[in-house]
Amino acid sequence: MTWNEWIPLIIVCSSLVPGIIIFFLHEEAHRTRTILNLAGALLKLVLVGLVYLGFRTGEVYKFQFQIMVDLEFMLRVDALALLFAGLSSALWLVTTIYAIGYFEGSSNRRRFFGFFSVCVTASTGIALSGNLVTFFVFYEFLTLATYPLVVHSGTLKAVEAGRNYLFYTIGGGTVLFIGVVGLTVLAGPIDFSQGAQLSGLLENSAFELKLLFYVMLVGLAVKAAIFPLHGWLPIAMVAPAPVSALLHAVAVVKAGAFGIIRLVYDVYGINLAVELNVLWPLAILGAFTIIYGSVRAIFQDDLKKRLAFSTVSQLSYIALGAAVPGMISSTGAIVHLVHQGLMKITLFFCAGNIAETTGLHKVSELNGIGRRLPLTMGAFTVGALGMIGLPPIAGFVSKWYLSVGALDAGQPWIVAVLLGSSALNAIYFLPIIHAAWFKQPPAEGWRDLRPKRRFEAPWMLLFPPLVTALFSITSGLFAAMSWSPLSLARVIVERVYFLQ
Amino acid sequence: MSLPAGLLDGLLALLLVILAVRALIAPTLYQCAVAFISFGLTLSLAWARLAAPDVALAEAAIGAGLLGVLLINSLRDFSRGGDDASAIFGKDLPTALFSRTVISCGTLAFAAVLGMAMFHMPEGGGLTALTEASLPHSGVEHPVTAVLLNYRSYDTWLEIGVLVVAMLAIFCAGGFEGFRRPEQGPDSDPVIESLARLLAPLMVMVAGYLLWLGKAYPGGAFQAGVVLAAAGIILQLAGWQIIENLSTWAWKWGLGIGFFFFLALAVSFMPLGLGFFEYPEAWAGPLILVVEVLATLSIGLTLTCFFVYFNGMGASESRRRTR
Amino acid sequence: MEWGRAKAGAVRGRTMETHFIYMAVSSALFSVGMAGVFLCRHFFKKIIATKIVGAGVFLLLVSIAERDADTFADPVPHAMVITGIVVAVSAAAFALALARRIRIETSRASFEDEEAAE
Amino acid sequence: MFWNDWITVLLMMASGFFFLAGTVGLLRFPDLFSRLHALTKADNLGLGLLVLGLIFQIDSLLDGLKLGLIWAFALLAGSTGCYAIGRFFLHSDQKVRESVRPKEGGGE
Amino acid sequence: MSALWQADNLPVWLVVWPTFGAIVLFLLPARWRGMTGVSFALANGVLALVTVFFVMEVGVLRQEIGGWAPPLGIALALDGLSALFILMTAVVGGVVSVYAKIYFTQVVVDSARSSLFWPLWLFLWAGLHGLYLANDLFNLYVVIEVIGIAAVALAVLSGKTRAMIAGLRYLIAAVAGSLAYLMGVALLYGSTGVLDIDLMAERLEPGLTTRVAIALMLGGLLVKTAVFPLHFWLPPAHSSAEPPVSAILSALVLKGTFFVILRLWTELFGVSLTFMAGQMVGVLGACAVVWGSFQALRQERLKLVVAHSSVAQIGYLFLLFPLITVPATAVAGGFEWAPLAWSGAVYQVLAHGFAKAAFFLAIGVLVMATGNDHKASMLNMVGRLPMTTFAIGLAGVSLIGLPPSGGFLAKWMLLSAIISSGQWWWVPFVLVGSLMTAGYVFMILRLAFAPSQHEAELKSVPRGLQVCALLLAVGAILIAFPAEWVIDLLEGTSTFGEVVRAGAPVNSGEVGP
Repeated sequence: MTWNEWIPLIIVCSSLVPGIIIFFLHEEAHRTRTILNLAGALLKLVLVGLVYLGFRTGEVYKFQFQIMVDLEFMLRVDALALLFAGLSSALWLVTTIYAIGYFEGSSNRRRFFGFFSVCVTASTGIALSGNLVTFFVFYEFLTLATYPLVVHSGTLKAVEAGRNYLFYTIGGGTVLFIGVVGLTVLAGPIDFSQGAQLSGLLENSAFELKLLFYVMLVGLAVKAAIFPLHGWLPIAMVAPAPVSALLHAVAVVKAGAFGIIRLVYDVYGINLAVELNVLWPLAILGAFTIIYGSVRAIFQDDLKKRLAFSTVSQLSYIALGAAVPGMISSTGAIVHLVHQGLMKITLFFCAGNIAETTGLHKVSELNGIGRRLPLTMGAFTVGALGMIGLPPIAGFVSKWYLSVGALDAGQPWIVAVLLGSSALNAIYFLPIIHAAWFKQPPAEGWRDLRPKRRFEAPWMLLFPPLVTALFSITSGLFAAMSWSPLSLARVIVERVYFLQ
Repeated sequence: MSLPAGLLDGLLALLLVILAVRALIAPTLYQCAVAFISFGLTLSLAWARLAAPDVALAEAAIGAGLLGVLLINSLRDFSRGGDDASAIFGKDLPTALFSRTVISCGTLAFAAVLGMAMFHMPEGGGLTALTEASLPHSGVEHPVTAVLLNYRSYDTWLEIGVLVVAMLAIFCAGGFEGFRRPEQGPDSDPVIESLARLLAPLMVMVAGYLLWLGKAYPGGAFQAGVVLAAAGIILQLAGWQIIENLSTWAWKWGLGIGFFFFLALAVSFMPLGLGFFEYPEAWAGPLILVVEVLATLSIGLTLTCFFVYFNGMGASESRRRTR
Repeated sequence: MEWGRAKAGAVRGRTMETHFIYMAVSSALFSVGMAGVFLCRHFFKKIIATKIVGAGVFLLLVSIAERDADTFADPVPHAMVITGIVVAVSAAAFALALARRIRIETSRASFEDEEAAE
Repeated sequence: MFWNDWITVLLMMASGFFFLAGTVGLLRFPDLFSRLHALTKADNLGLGLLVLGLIFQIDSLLDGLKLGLIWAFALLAGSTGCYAIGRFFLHSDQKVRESVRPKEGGGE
Repeated sequence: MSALWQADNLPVWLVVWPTFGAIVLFLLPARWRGMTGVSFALANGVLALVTVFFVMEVGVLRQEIGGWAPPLGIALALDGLSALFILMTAVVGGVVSVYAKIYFTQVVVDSARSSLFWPLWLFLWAGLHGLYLANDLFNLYVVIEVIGIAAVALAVLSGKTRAMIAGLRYLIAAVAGSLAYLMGVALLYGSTGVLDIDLMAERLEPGLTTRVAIALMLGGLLVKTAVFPLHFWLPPAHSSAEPPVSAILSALVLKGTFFVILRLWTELFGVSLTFMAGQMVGVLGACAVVWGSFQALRQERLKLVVAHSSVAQIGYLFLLFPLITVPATAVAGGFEWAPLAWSGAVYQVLAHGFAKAAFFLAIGVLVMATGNDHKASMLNMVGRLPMTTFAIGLAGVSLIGLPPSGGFLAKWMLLSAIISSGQWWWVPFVLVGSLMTAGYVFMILRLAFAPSQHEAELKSVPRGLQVCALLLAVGAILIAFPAEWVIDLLEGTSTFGEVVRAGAPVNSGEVGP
């Protein structure tokens, strides 16, 4: 085993090991825990960075462990893996900082940070999985690791939400399980090889291939919150802010979206998928979910709930992009994976800040909040405008690619969907921004709700949204640079379409 | 088949089935127990008719004898508040004509299928010839003893183990290990005591005889052990309390010695390159005899202990109740 | 007085069908016993029923031994039956001890006997 | 059939009669003591005649001795058992006494 | 002395050592039994390791007892499957022994009663070894009875009335089951004149007698394995015993009779089985999965949840039989799923063994801390007994079959085998079973995270007990990793493997629907 073979495993373990150690630490060992968390997060980020540099020079990073025939544990770095791993590790670091600030002084922190680390492990594992089985293993692992986070507060509502969450995700996992087993039985162990293994089966087992595609799609759609399997997401809102941020931006929903991308591009391969003609249901469902989520979001008064429905809507951009064949729209789908993550995590951080600092949860109570929390609301505004798709923020880039891709593929109706969605986004985000900056604060003054000396949220809570907001802008602004998510997405797509 | 013999077999067969059914549907537990004991004794006759005297001895002594004693002994707890088997909890067996018919038909159908299977059984040939051919090397002359203590001694050893396990299990059921010494001595009776005094030594002698006989004739460790147990039970009934007065060390070793020694013997020739339970041919006879003696002791003691412990379970309760 | 041998010789000459009669009895006892195990409610009868099942099984074994007799009846089934009897009696004694304990402590005499328990 | 066979048959039949009589008595007699009486008396006699009948069929003296011993032991056990039952009955209370009464047939 | 220790005698030592332990423990006074018992258990572990390495090196080993070759004598057979079961017994048994030592010395006051645990447990262990090695039908009957009586005795060890009643029910079911088995053996002996499994397999011919015999033997063994609808005795017996005993009963004793069924099915019944026979056993298994899980969901007491869950998990094992009993025509294209199905079932045995033992031990800790095993006692446990909650969580993960765990591998292999065999109608049962398992596992875990209204002070529980439970739970996860090795052990060395690898269909005759 060379160094290159171990690196993927080390990346995965860089959060698992601290997680396990944290379980054995004393509850009061805050300092050690903080150091462990940050060290793990930094190590992971640095390693991913190193791998990125190595990958560009053509290094191969691959870890294999044969469990049994047809069942191999494989971690491998490819461009898409790198993109998602980079996203998780970067956002983990940020969220860790945020969580440390958020949970200052609350109880059960050992448990939280332990599972938090395990959760990121699962997420990185999903990113680096080299074959379908490994992906499935981490996909289920993620379900387990996030459950304690969802129910962390221990309130009845949280426990209820946790049950709902499990109901959906375990069900989805089980369905996915049949798909994975079925495909393995049909074609042997499935590596992510752009459908090379499956295309030979097209003649004899087209029906089975179709069936298994839909089965797996259903399994993945649960986590990707595609209508009608999105029910768990808005309810899981009761989780603490860092968890919501993580669930919505990186870990769970992205695992689903990432899975769909892997399924379409790497398991079946875009050509086979087009030949089997299996993408149109995904496109239609995605389009419907985009509109549906936006419409539902409009009517939510609870800020986090509104954001949650917004997530439902935004995630389907990825599914929709993946469902439209063509390089441009694929690029849009993949890059939106990153962009949506950056923007949505910003929004959730901000929502958490508002709730923590002022105790406000409702959209209708946010009049004039911009004066109380100017920096937070600044970040929020960036995120919201990005969601709507205003240039030069990241969201614009994704939407642009998706629309052009749709036109390119001769499906103009998608452009209409995207435009309509943008309009709806504007309808539910702009009033918040307007109220926050331009409306008068309530007469009695929210300042008295929680009198504090400082004007803003504590820096540990403030710093993360500012950073992610900055990233949202830069990755939109410098999308053409060679290190931007867009460039990486292009690399991935080129591989998908040309390197078969 | 000659007519009288066939008649006898048919009569026995009929009696067996009737007694079996009777033992299950009798209205009082006492009648159940009596029917069952009669069943056991009739079964012994059947064994004898089937040229299985060893089995007949074992069945009469253990199956009907010992178990009968235990059944009767526990009757006094079960028949408290009336001996009616069905009085305590409503109906025992379904009484409706319909369900009775269904049950009878089902049982009959099951028996018919099973009987057909037996009727169509191919002749496997059995192991008679092989046993006979190997008999000279077994160290004993009686084929059943040869099977029990040489060819299949592993099973026999395990079976003695089952007795020890059962003793432990009965301890578990009673909730304590060992034997309680009764607070007051039992009411002894001159007539019964003198009978016990007379019978016990005779039975020990018979046990020894059966044991010795086992080498060449029907008989052997089990039968001898059971006779020994019968002696023990009679003495117990006469109020002797032998087991209760034994030290823990003594009864434990007594219970375990047969099993333990059998095991020791089984492995003791392995250093010489022989297998598990393999004896040098010349020594086989004497060794088997030693094993049998110790096994007899253990079996006799174990079965007596079954009874004593069992008896004590009820007695301690009746004491508790009277208090 | 060579019991085993002398008798077995007689067996050979005397009957061909004796074992069939006892096989029939065996199947009857097995079936009746099994019915009893499942249908009888009283512990006492259930235990007796298991013994009757056992008798059915042993009867078949000994009938087979008689069928396969040569100079003597096949000793292997005999040995099996003797072993089986001891095992069955051990189990029955244990069952009886349990039943008695239950009876003493709860005055229950069957599994269905719920109300008597309290 | 030799003469000893005839004697055996005769004695066996007599023994059968006594067994039958004992059994009938057991079933029909009114109270415990008379039943015990019928049982032990008739059975002992029945068994005795049976053994006597078999004596005429044996080859060796040893077997005869064994048969005699069987009878003696059965006699001993029977009478002791009878004694034990009687003693239990005498020492027991009214309820038990009632319970052994026949349900039908025998009167007081 | 070399002959004494030569490797050929390994099967003998496997039987002799625990038996010797049992009798020594019986003779020892109560207060010395705990420590001695643990030492014997650990020595058993060493013996099991030696056995496994030996089997890997040498392969199948036969040993004739008493110097008499079958059919007159009895032979022992040690193959990969036996070795694996022996190893599982050693690991689970070893941990449970340590747990029992702590439990019975610190928790149960009545030492005269609880010290009976040790000789009985060692006898049970010896019986299990005898069972794994047996190659003779009547010998199997005797060891099954040893196991049965010892198991019931252990089940009633707690002395509670509920346990007594459950124990009696268990005992009567077990005795009836083993007598039915013996009836089958008698019929087969009459037909073939031998008792040795290998010899009988050569002589056995299909026919009415053989079918009835197989039905009786299977019926009897199914009762003892608690397969739906013959499982009625299991939940009360397993739920009312002391925790270490429950662990032994569910993890090891049930698997013993499954082992016998597996062995007889593949080695003896062979030609006499039809496609329908396999399907019928499969249907029982499938019903058990659904019914057991459904019942588990409805229970209010944790021990009952777990006990009913055993019924369901055992059901999965019986999905193996329809997969390896297929008409010859279906096999023409290849029978490659048989090894998969087969190792899947064995993995299910291992996974369930570890997970269920861990579950019972953890609940034992819980009961000790809270005084009862009502579901509500789980409330807020995650903060108060984190290690035990974690153990329950890990064990639950394996039971559900979530990755990465032994249960996942088992389900993976079973499902793969089901799909490749084309018997797709089993798929829903596997999945519904998984979902329902998730239902009751998380029903417990959910409570662990919920706040409790009035929190009673927990009694302190020895840390060793919690560690034991956690060890087994971690084991249930970790056994996923040496799968390659386990399957090698199974296929490379066992007689079962030969059957399976030869590609020979178990059935050569009739063709099903």
